[in-house]
Amino acid sequence: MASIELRQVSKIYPGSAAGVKDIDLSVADGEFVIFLGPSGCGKSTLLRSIAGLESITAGDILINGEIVNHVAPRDRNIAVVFQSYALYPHMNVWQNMAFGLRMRGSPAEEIDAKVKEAAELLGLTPLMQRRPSALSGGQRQRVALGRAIVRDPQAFLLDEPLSNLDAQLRAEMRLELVRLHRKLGRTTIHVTHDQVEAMTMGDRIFIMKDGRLIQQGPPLEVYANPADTFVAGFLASPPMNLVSGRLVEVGDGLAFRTDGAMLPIPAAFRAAYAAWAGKPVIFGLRSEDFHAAPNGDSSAPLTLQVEAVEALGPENILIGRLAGAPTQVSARLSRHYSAQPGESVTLYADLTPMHLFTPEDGKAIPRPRAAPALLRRHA
Amino acid sequence: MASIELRQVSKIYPGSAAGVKDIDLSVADGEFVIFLGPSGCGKSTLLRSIAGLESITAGDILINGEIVNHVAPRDRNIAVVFQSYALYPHMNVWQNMAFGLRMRGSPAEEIDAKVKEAAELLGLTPLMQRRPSALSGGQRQRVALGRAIVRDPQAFLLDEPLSNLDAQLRAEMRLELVRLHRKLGRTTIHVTHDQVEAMTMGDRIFIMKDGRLIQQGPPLEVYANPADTFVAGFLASPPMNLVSGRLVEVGDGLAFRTDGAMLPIPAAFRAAYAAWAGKPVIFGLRSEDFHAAPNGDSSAPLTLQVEAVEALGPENILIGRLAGAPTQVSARLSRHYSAQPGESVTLYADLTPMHLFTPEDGKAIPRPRAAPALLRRHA
Amino acid sequence: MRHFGLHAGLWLAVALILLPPLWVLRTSLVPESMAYSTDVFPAFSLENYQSLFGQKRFGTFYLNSIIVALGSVIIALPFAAAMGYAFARFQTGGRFGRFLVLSLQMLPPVALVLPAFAILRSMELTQSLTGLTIVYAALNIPFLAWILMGFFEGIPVDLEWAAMTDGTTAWGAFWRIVLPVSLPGLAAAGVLGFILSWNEFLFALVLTGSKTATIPVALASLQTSNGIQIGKVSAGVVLAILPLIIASRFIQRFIVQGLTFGSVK
Amino acid sequence: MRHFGLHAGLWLAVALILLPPLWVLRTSLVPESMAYSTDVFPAFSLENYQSLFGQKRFGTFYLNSIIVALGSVIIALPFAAAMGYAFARFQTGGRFGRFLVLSLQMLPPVALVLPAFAILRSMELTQSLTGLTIVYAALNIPFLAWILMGFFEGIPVDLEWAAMTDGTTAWGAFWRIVLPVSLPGLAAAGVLGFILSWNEFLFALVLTGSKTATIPVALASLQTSNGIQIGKVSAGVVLAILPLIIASRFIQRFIVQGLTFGSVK
Repeated sequence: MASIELRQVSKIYPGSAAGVKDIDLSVADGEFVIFLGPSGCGKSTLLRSIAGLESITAGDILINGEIVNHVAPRDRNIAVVFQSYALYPHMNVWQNMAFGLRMRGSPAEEIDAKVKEAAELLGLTPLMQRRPSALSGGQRQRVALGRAIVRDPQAFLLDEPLSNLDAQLRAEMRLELVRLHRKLGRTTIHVTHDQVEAMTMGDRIFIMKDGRLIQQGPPLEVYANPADTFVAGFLASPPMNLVSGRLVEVGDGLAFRTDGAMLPIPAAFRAAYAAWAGKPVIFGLRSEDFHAAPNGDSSAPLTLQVEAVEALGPENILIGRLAGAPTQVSARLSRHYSAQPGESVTLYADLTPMHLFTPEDGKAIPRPRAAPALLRRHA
Repeated sequence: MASIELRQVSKIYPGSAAGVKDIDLSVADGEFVIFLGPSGCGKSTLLRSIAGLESITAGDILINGEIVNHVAPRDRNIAVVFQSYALYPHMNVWQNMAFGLRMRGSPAEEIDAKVKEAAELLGLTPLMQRRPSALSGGQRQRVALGRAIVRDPQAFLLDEPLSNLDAQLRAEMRLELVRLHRKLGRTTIHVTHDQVEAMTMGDRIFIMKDGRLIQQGPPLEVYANPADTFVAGFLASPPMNLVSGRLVEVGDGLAFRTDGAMLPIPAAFRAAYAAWAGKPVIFGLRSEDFHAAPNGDSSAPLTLQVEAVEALGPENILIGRLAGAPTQVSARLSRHYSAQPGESVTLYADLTPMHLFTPEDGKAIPRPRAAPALLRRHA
Repeated sequence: MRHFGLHAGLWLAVALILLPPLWVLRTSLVPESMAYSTDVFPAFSLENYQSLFGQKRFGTFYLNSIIVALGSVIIALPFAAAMGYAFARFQTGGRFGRFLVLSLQMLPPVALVLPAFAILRSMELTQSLTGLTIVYAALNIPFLAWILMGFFEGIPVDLEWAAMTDGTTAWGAFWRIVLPVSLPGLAAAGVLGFILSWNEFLFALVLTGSKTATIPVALASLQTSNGIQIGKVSAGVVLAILPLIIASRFIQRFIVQGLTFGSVK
Repeated sequence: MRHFGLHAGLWLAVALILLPPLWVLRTSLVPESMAYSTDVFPAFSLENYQSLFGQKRFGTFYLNSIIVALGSVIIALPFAAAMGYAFARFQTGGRFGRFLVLSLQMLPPVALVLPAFAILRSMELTQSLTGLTIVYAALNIPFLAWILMGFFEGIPVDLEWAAMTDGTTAWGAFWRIVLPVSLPGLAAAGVLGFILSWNEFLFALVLTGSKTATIPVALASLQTSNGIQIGKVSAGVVLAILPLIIASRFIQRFIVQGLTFGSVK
């Protein structure tokens, strides 16, 4: 029911490096977007500014096209779910969920009906008489969600709502939040520092760092085309391998040369990278682009001196170095492939999704975009 | 330098359900073991009991074969790294690291040499004059580690030492802790609730729940042969798929029947499972054992009604139901395979690593053991 | 053997602490003439209490003390709460403001007695319970504000933010969320203020008359003219502590009942 | 316009709070004869201060107050620290024990004065600073223990555990870790105890003689016999507050400097 737009928004805390600077972004009506970034990057500040809980230093915040800079939080009709859940400890679940409607003066029957409906939706019906202190973490999280839903707000702002849940519950709630969004169709901004949440939940990700917006786009597109080394490293675990070296001309093509390896640049990128020939660059390749066997045209063999193997169960991560190179490289391989620390193994790098970054500021060097891997379905 | 053995150890807190009951375990000299379990399972209590910080209610704790039940913590020569790091706030890094040696009355030159060595090892040399409050989370973690190393203790007890670090740092410290252990060769007990740490760091895992030891063994062996549904669910993300149904006789073989699917039991397990024919059982299969194409003899086709797709980047998780079944199932597939929510897709389940559990107590029904997948290397 | 010595020492310490109050209770319950007897309990008698409530008009003083102490707390709490909240949440006045609050606590009471007397006289409020109540309220405010400040700082600002997005004003969030959640703190502060007012002697002596005296003044009067009437003093002390013990037990249960925050852990 | 009204109101409130202490300062610095003048500052003079230190022997009383207040804190702090730590870490005596500590604070001081006088007389310590110091220390212990209890509870037990595995005894962990880390809390408690002792009037009046009087007693003596010598009283009040302000500012910096815990966040 609401589009949200930020124009040149800044929030500066006097005498502090925190805050956000010159943020421009817009969220369409009904969209589910993610604000992703490490702690202290300003994503929660931005969220609170949109909710009206913090005044902004400069710029405009628009909801449905209207500037709301000076509109009180209660008049923005936006619901916030806080990381701490912020349940009212002196009220039971019913009262917590009904509070917003009662403040708006809804009639008693309507309140009761809506609270019951939301409680049903979230499986909270048997808990209505309990105080928050008598609830488990997951139940509190649901009550916080229910309190937001009951009010039927224009938009939901979720501030790391899953970070206090254990791994299994977090995975369940990820799905449930997406399901709820699909059902309710409300604009949702979800703030997180978890790359799995970012990849799986939203229509678009906004990646922030040090108070600035670094990159935005659909998750898989950002994953496939990181704007700089920060995004490349942050959006995956293990992070994208980044190796310093030099771009050299080999015959009529280009290659990336570093200690212990010489990797041919795929023909499709040669034109784009031609200007960087002879210069130092940072080469980036994700750990899942290493394979145990050659895989198509753009596979290049590499020798990895294995230093550690992390056997996760479903897959094995090999960590090691290219011969003599200073940087560690990690390769994600199937659980059927392993090695011992100290061994040297030959792996094949699929270079189609490779990236080059400038060594000065870590920005990606433009090249033809890789399509996100998602819909290339083959049985 | 120390073996650690627990014999029938119990710790009961009066008027509380917490504590540990009848724990028997032994850790060999130089071993790196993991205590894994959800919060409140008693793993930290056990750790503190071994360190002598909590008195035990019953049983014996042996270090190097000697009962130490009444030996003071300082005489056990064990170092503990706490989740909170517990750095002395009024001392700088040097003083924090030197404290243990000074308490033991080591000569000043020796203290200085050892602190310098440990600082060098952990990259703390430039920070020696800083107070803990002026350090980042990762640096504090290193100082806590350094303080433990300097004393050259018989064993290290680590109480969730990585849980306060962000994802990237946590991954780095995982490797570093393993490297340190290899270098120092000291017996190490690492307490965690993180299944990735459990799988990748230790020689053996001890899985705890509600104050009891549920299962122990090398990580991949436990992964391949979970003792019950709790371990099956806890040790992976997404957890092992568990589906209720019934074991039926089909021709001269057995099959697992549930709403929407009939899965043949591999011939190797028929004898083991024969006694359960006709009875209700829980069928367990990990999400990575679903494939987009048939994969060997024991592949069985299944129809999955897709409800959600989590595109993580390197891989896609399909979540859905077998036709008409109440339980959700998740399948881990390559990033090149995807589907839309609402679609029905055919997947192939590799049944070789399947498990059956009893519906009453969730215990695994014994069958010939699956070898861990690790060393089946094929290029 | 070592343990026996240790335990004997501990019991001795306990006895040293507990005996004096128990002896006061004992003395209040034996006749005045046997008060100094070395017998543990020579004879039971309520004569001290009867004398206090009859001849000594302790009933009136008791009522006066309750009115003054309760009244001063009721007046002081709202001001102290507003002040403490402002300091806690909005950092009003910054560090210097906080220091100013504490420094109000530093004024020597003896320097305030006569000015207070002068002011009350000009308002014709000396020898009145109203005047004493106002003075006690004024004395209580900075101290209670200081205590409540700490309490308010412990309430996560998230709770207020949640209320504000839920449709309240900032004032509504304070009134509907912060105050109810702070009830244990308000109760604790109230009890402390009550105790301070209940026990206060100097201002009570100067600002009250023979009919408006409070318990401490009445107790003092038992100890002066005709020597110390130790039995009655003991009875008076027991009476003076009684409501405090009752109030604290009640409050203690209230505090322990624990409105733990519904947020994480 | 609305904002102007608001600000005017706020400034008025600030003036109401700040004017009285400033007027005291002003009165202390003008000659006694002009004290009641309505002029803001008719003439500057240090005669009040000179008179206090000369004729009124305020130097001695000042020293007495410092000795007594400082001494009582120095005696009380170790006991209070041990007591507070025992309550905080070992739950000694449980809830009832804590209640007992608080209840010690409830005894009306006026009921304790004469017993204290009797005890001190039997030890020949009346009219002596030693006696008053001991009494103040005893009065301070439960209060300081209560405050320190809260502070010790805020120190993570992990720190002590770390020290104990690092090679100290439990006592060593308290001495080498808990105490240094608690310095800000000890300092704050010490200042509070100092203020209470510094300002105490009732016990000082009964237990001291003309040579061993403390500042509050001396201040009171200025307000009685020959009417109120308002200039000297003002100067006395300024002198009485001065060390408290100095101590607090010093302590405040110490507290703010913040030995924040080296653990998480």
